[in-house]
Amino acid sequence: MNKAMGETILESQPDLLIDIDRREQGDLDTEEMLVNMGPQHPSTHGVLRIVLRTDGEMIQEAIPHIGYLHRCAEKIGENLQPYQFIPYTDRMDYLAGMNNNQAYAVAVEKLAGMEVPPRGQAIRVIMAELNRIASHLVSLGCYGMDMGAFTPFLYCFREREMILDLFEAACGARLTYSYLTIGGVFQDLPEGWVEQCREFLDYFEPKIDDYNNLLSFNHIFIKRTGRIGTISPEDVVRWGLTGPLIRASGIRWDLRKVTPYDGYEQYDFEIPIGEPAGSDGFPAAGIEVGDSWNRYFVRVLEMEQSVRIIRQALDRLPEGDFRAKKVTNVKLPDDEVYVEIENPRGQLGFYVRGDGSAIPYRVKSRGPSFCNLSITTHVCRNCLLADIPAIIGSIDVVMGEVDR
Amino acid sequence: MVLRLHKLTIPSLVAVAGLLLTAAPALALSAGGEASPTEATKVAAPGSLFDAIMFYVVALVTVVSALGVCISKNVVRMAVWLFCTLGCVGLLYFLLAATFVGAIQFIVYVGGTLVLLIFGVMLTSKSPWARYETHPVELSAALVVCVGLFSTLCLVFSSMRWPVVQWETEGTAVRDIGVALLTRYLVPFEAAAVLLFIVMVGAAHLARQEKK
Amino acid sequence: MSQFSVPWKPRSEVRYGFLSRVIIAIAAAIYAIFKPVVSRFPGLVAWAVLILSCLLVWAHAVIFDYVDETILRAAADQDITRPVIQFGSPSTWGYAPSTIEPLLAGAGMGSGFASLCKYALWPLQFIIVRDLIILAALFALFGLVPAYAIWWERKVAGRIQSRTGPMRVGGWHGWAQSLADGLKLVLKEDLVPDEADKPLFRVAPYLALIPAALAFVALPFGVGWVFRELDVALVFILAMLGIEVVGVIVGGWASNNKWSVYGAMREACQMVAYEIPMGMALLVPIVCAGTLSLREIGEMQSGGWFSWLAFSNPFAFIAFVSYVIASLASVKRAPFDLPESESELVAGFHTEYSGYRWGIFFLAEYAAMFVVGALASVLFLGGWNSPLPSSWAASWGDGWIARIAEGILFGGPLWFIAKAFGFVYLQMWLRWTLPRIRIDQVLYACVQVLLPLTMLLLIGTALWVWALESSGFAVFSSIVSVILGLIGLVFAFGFLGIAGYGFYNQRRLVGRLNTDLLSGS
Amino acid sequence: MVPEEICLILEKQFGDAVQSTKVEGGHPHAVVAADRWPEVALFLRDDPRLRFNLLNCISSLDLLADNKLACVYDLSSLPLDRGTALIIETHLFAVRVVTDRDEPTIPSVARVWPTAEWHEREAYDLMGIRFENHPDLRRILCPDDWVGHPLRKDYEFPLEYHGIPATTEYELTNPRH
Repeated sequence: MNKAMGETILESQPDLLIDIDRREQGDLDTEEMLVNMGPQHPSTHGVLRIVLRTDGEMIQEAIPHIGYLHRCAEKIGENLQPYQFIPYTDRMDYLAGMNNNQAYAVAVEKLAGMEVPPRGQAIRVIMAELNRIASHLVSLGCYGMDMGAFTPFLYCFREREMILDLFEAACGARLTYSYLTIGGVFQDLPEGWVEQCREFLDYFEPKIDDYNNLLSFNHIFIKRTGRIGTISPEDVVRWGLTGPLIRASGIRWDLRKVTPYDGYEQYDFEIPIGEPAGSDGFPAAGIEVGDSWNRYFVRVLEMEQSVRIIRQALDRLPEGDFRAKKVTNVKLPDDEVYVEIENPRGQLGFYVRGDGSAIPYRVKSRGPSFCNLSITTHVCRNCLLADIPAIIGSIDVVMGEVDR
Repeated sequence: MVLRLHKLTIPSLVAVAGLLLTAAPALALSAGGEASPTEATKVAAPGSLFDAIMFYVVALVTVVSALGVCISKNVVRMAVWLFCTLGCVGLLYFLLAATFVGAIQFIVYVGGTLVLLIFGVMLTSKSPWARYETHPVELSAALVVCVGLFSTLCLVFSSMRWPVVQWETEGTAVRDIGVALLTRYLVPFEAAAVLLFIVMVGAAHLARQEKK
Repeated sequence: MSQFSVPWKPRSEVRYGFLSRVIIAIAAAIYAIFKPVVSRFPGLVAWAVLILSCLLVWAHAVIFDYVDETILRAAADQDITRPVIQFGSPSTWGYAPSTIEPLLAGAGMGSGFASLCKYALWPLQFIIVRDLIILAALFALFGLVPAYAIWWERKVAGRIQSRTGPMRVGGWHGWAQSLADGLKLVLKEDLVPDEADKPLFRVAPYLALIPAALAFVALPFGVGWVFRELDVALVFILAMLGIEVVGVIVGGWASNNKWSVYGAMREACQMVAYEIPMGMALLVPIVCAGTLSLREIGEMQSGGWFSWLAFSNPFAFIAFVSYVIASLASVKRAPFDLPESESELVAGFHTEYSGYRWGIFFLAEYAAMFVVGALASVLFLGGWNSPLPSSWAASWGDGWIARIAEGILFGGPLWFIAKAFGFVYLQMWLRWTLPRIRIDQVLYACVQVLLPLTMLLLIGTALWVWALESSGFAVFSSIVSVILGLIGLVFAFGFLGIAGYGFYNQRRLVGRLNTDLLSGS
Repeated sequence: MVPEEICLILEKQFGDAVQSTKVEGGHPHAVVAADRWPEVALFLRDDPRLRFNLLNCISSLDLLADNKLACVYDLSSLPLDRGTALIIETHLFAVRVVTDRDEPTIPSVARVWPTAEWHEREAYDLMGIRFENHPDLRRILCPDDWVGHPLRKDYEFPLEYHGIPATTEYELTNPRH
């Protein structure tokens, strides 16, 4: 009939052979099966290929292969002025466009020593937090879908549609906004936007309880994600995981509090962290600090905090101009700077080095998903095939940011 | 659909089919001992013509699929041919109005044994692609044994007298079986139960061993 | 061998053959005729179709009785010998039309009309012809039930997810959606992977479809409404559900795709594992009823709501719940749909299937859902009996209006289909709310939870039935069944209440429906 | 910990290994000799006063002017002993390791900070800096049979990859490097 499938896969992709042999010297035991959770797979959130060495349902090793979405944005960064490079930062983490723009803008402003007017900073905070809610809604919906519950996905996207309407009203785009530029915001908010935003916040707040009742505290969901892929705080720091993954492991660390930027120090909000079973607002049993369920639930709690921030920002929205006077061909000094901001997925850092002209000499972006993904080999050892989507979904990877 | 068969399969198939076709009517006709052609039709009269046709069709399919099991190369195809054979045996029971036995045949053999056989095949992941090449010597040996067995069967059948039993279709067969099982045949029933229990405990023990 | 060499062989461009064009033409014609009618008065058409089909089935039963009466029995009385079948012209088989005509005239039919009917009624005297007619009706039903269930599932899923589901095809609420899907699947290119085991790949869907179709043979839609009244109907249906596994396993195995192998393996252990608790849970009502034939079980439960087997004793009530759970698993639905779980296994065992073959797997799944639902309704919830005791019907006298009312109000095929689709609705409801369970949790639930539970229930019911001999206990058991019946009522009305509450303040609960967002709303 | 103190501690500890330090400007950092770098890295991570346990980012740099390649390691300290209290203060620092262009090798710190494994593979893939005793040094973003390292200033664009033509209007884009 046909050759054993293991051989056909190995022959067709020689690079696969190299990976396995180099990673551990033992020859490939033919008993196990090599499965390609390939670039096209419903639960890998984008073009991520994971080679699984499986024995039946048990996974011996999961090796992620990235690079399918690599566009070398950093090379382009060396040819464009900062205000021209902003649209490229949108395409990196395409679910949190505003936060990406903010990261690059803050880095260049610190390098060039530009001042952002208070109204610009307030609008930036509002937009960044709205985009955090939208990005978390996508991750919650897709995570529910990975676990087999289709309905939460549609509820989350119904709310996300309203946020996208707000963005469209403000900057005309629904996914790649390029709204936050160097020195502030691209254009001022249309009138009536603030009331519409408040109306959305009032509508959205009770909806979070719906998600909790429908999915978070669902017994089957807890059974599928509780105590799966637990990461200890030491591992979190050693592997450079940031954002919800750090907080889920019980460390109350958030860049908006540690190194505030864009006026975050003016607003008061808490930083939710993963807690063991039985603490208030958490299920009584079945979960532990740092597992997939806590990573999911930290995002739900963060959405509530973002709503608080936006309300405070809307109440105290200052008047005045929204952008610095001079944006185009701003001279960048012969110096370098590395700034990180709190992106929904973790700490998004930009290393910008100027050489006196208006075009940066080197732009390097540190995507949080890039580091978060690097722990899959360590975490996915000896787990079940059905746990792979649970772990990858809870790490919430966006491939645009990993491959840049 | 290219069926890659061994070069000797087709001639052997033709031989067996020929034997079968000649033997079957002879068997049916000789069933009534000195039955003359006209009475043969009476023999077939109790059931309608349709039942007779159905019987021959199902019997033929059973034999063909049984041959398929021996001849096919790939294990999973063997399993499907076996499914067909056991299914037809179940159909035969239904034709004989033994509905309970037919249903049990479907549950136990097709639903149980066959699925476990396929399951066993799947777990040993290398074997489904192994090809069972029957060596010509083995094939000829098998043919000799087969013909010898078949001829003895023919002899035995032809000398037997086949009493024609009047079909009684009504009657709650199930109730009688239930009662019989727990009265006249209680001892074998309990023995079988204990045996099956031991088998289950053994299986659980083996499974646990592997997991260690 | 570089990354970009594409191994597929160029295929010739697909041109639709004559047969496909004919199918399209017929479908378009039917659509053109029905669309205006249905989209204008949908409710009327739906109920008309339902009642009409029941009347049709009832009418054919009447004609068969009439033929038995006037021709066969009359001929037996006047001892017209039944001519022997010669292989001459067909008209010499059975009672020739000429002999039928005087019998018809004798039974009070006008002579002119009798001369016409003799040709029409002549074939009905043969059992084979009657069986074929009923089989045709049965397979029409077998085709209709999944088609309706598919459309209904998309509407139910839409409602649960606060969207409207299909609205466009065929006008009113997209009633022709599943017909359109069927047509699409028939005409779509169904490719067979090169490395696949081609004959097995093609056979597998039919191995899954046939058992689901055969199970319809033994389902008792009404007192006389069953194709073959097997005295082992329940065991037969269980056998058919057991066979469906083979089709899925062979399909998964033959498509030479690792994901479908995973799907097939999961399928094998899940369905084989869940057959045992399902069988055990079904044994409980059988112990109460004492027979395997579904007709007798149905007749036992004709005493109204409290006589239903689910409420006969507490063990049966729990067995009812555990049966529903086990049936979910054995039909690969809702939280147990591991074999075709989209998130891990791409599409489980039917990853490589496309077009018509995929449609057949889909058909088999929905038919099996209906069969499992029907079994639950017959064994636990009184099958074709209505909640009102049928003894009340006797008080209505026996005019033909009373018989029709008794047929519809107090028990008949409509009740059976309603209850079966009630269970199908429950399966859909669970599918769109609950996430999926992992394979080891599925087997844990089966072997360590459901199996011991159903065994205990079996022992409990046996003791309960054994204790029923003493009259004191019989009185106590009737009280218990009344209490359980009330609990059942609470559940039923609780569900209706919540549904009503949700419907009335839909605006507040669900928020802006997407119909508001449509332009011009 | 103010960057000046960190530089003082490093100079006191390693003397000549720390070639130069730069505190003013946007990015206080120290330049460390390539061969002593793993040692310094271990010290930075384990010293109770510094405790830089989070390696934020490794940015590879192409200093074409003085024919050098460099890697800038951004470190930050994340105190793990705070329990669930909110962490407010931390200290950041950067280290630059320079190597010459024609034969660029830097000892790998993947053993010190496991997150460095993927960053170093990216630096190797895009800039061509080889990292000694790296557990699994191969390309991470570009295909495995890609020629050249894209982020180098003197990188000429390939005109074809496996039969797929690159952009022909290359002159119009006049990349400035």
